[in-house]
Amino acid sequence: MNMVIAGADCTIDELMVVTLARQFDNSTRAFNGAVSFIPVCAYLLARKTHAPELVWAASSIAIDADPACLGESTLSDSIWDGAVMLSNSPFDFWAWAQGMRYNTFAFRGAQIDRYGNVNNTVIGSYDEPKVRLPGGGGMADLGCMIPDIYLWSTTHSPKIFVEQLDFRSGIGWGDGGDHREKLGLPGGRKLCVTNLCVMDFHPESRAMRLKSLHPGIILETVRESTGFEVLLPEGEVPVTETPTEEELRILREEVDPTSMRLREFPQAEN
Amino acid sequence: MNMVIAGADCTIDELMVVTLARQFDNSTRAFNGAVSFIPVCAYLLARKTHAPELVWAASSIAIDADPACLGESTLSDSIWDGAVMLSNSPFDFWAWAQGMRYNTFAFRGAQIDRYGNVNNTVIGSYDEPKVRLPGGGGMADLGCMIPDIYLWSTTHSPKIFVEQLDFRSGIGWGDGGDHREKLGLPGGRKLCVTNLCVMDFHPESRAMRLKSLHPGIILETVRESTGFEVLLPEGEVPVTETPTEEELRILREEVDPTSMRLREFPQAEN
Amino acid sequence: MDKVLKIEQAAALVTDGSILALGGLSMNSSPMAFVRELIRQGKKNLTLVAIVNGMAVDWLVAADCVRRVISGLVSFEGMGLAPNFRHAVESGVVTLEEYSEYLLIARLRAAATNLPFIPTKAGLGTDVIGLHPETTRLETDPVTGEAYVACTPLPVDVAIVHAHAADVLGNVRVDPKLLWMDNEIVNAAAKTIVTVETIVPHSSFIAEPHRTTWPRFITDAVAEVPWGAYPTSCFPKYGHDKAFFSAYSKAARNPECFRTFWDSRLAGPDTHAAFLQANGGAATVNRIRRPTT
Amino acid sequence: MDKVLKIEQAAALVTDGSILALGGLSMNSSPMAFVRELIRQGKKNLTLVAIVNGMAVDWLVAADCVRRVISGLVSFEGMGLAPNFRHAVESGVVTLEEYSEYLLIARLRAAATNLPFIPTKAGLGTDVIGLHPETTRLETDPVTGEAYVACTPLPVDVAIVHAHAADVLGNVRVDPKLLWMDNEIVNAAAKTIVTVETIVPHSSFIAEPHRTTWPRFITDAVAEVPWGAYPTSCFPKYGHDKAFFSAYSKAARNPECFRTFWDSRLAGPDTHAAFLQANGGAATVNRIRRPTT
Repeated sequence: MNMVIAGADCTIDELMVVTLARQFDNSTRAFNGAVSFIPVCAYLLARKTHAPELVWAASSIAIDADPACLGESTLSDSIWDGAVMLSNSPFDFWAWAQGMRYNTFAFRGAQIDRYGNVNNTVIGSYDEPKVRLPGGGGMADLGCMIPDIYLWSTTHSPKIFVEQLDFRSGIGWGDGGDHREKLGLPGGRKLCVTNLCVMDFHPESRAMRLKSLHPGIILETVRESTGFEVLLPEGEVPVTETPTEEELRILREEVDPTSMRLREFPQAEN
Repeated sequence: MNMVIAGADCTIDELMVVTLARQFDNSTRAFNGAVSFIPVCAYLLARKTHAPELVWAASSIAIDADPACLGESTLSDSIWDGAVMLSNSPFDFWAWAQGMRYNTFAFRGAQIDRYGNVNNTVIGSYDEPKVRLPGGGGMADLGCMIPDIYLWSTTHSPKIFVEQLDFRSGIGWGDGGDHREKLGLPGGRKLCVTNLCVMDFHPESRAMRLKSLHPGIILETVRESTGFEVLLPEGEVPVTETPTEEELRILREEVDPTSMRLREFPQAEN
Repeated sequence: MDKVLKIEQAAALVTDGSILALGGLSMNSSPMAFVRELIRQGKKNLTLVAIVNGMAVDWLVAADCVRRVISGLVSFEGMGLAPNFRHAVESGVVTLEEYSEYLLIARLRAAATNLPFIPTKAGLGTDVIGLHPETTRLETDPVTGEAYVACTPLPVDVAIVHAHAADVLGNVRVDPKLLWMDNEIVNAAAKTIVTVETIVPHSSFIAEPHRTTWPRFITDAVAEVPWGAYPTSCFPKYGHDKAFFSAYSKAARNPECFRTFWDSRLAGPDTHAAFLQANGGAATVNRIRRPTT
Repeated sequence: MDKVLKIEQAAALVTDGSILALGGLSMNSSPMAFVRELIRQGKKNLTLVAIVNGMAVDWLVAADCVRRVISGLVSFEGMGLAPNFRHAVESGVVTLEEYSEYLLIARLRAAATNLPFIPTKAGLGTDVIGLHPETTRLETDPVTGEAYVACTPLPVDVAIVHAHAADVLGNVRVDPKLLWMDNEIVNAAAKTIVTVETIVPHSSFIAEPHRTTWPRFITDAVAEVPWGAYPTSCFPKYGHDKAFFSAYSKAARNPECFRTFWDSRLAGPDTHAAFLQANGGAATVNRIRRPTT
């Protein structure tokens, strides 16, 4: 289990879930891919608190699923209980993704750059990789189709937040500025939530910008943990708002009582 | 009811159905559209005689349907009984048509030209039509996708078999010769069965060519009933082979006991 | 959010001049009760998208609700031409923007998937693609040299479809499954209104989630109208009413007869139930009801 | 025509050097029994098309059956990388032709529909489309100026999918419905071989024709293999076997351990039943079986 954050009465996984959940509202129509416990918890939490009409398609398949607890894979039927529709992957899902009937998705990445572009393909050169990663899967697709995309990382480090991706598997704000617009792509990255802080994107340059520091985290730590220069907001950097008791209760008791979300944190490996 | 053909012990509708049915074999994978009693009877008859593995999708939907008798529409559920699959129109059907999983279809047309092109759109000019016909529907599509297409007409006349279509709703052999090939289209028209004769297409010019005359029909009648010059086969023109007793029995008793196929003949209107 | 409306309220969502796509195919599953309500509300200048249709288009044209029809085929199949549609196009009162069936599907898919075009070989070598060279553009693949038709997006303001069951949230089931091309218009449409044979409890969707056709976020409004596709069919519950089609076609041969038919049996009755009653009521329902197997 | 074969006979239809597309997605519904039989028959130089996969690709690569993998993602999800696949690609023993998920779907659809390409916006602005500029070609729509990716056909020799039920004619039902992308590979393939949990009477298809997934003319051969997707899942009958994935990953860390694991628990057993037995038999089956609701 993650350490309790001083002054917040919650652990970092809980803070991340709650922070993400507060981004969503009744117009959110989300789905999830593999190993996505943090966003899955956030969708469920939002639905059980302030956004009862939020749409979540478990594994991109099981719409309005309401599992009693999460299973060990977010891409399997272990989270489909209570669904109102089992939708077809190629026809329903891809038509709705392209038509922006789904509008919200969340990505992790082995590498993330300042514009929120992501790499999950190779570390090192493509032809002679140091590590052959799983591959981008739908990253290249969904980054071009879904308008509201969130990033998260449970291990904010210079190895992940890099100056230059080894491979761009999925587009965020591309080369920054109006690059997405020029390509005719909708929306763009909204927010990046890590174990240290919350970052948004500068409205013009589209470069990552610190939005708030998690309780107890200092700016220097974020700087040292990030391979590129993080923009700062005007004025003092706020502290990330902490969860309410009610949010924590629902997350712990109703959304993820078996704490599957901890699987995304290194110390939780078993 | 149609008049019995002298020396054939059958009526013209029966001769047409049987002639068409004999074109099909176990590799035939067919479907049908609206007002297609003659080909529907032919598919069923072929399946019940020499081609038990023939595939027929009733209304393009109900695969391997085995109705006890035909209904009044060939584009409705009245002919779907006994189907092994109800397939989806846009996803299943159009994917299979484009992929040539279906290989056989049959067209009528308000006008047909020497290359087997068809018109079901307008009589007269397009912008100020004499008669606004229903429209081509899938004619323009299927003519480009399905390799083996048959034509039929229950009223062989110069109004239907015309020198020049008022509108080309569906392509047969196009402008003749290698026109289809140049367009990258598979197959082409195979045969045209009318109430007077059977015609195929010259292997090079792709113009319509008399193949056989129905019993009692003379060449002059076909010539007078056709708005373009019909090519003749080498040697004497054969007489269309007449149905066997078994074929007639199965057609009359099992395929279409209520004689819905007569709806395609003018005298059967009610 | 409860999305259930009375059919009068649902029809009121359609504004004059809209691009309206009608579900169903030929004599099957058209949203006829909704169409009748549009007529009663006197809608004007509609553009109809109807891939393969007949009676619904003919009604709306007869009621002078329509400026333009985008379609691949309008007829009563073996029962003849759609009389009002035919005359309105012949006389130029209504503009027909004509495609083939698949060219229309491709245009709808381009709209549904935010693409500049969808390619197809449909229509090559025919006069159909020449009718609208800007929306069905003849192109050549630069690598293979193959000809294709680039079909541009056909956006739809409102799709109207008839289905079997919905819950109050707008989850919809076509029973036993979707056969026709309603998905194509729904995916291309900004709004979707669904009429259903019956509203069922939400729990029945959770019990059989694999049978749901459209989830609530596709649906903008739901109206319950039993026998709502009449006089077209609603497989497997009922077939189309051949007697209605015949009587309608016969009446259309004479303007006076048609006016009487229209008032007494079509546009006059003030509810769908009254409309059914005016067309034979229980006897008609029993005639068209399919045997349950 | 009776299309039922023993799995050994069905696997024998796959010739060395074929382009083979594998059904399922990630840890769901892969035709694992069939894959195991391919390994036992020592197939060589296969090209695998696997949109999103893990264990099936890793087995075939480990057995040296594979020359090329065409895929969007190969992993064991949260359980880590697919070890043999990773090493084979890193060392260059296997060529990876990599696309994104939708670029692959678009290439398969181009093959399935005989089109020179299918357009998409997927991949724009990424390094993925630059990997294969001939098969995912960057283009500009001449009218709107919009960028798109033209995905060329990806033909498949044989598609292998696992389903729930078939009759002897080759009609197939995925129960309760097809969720994954198997239709994409089946439509693109010259031949389709289906393994099923059970062969059922033809009459059961006639009784529920709306539940049929593929008709007989899509299917070239059917083999009955209960638990044939093990160790991947076959919803709703059973889940994937996490214990197998863990043990496999652990064994793969050491060549000797892996050889032992391979011989005793994977390629050694001479039937699928023996393979199940070697991996816990009834206890395993009871663990992965989903509760019926």
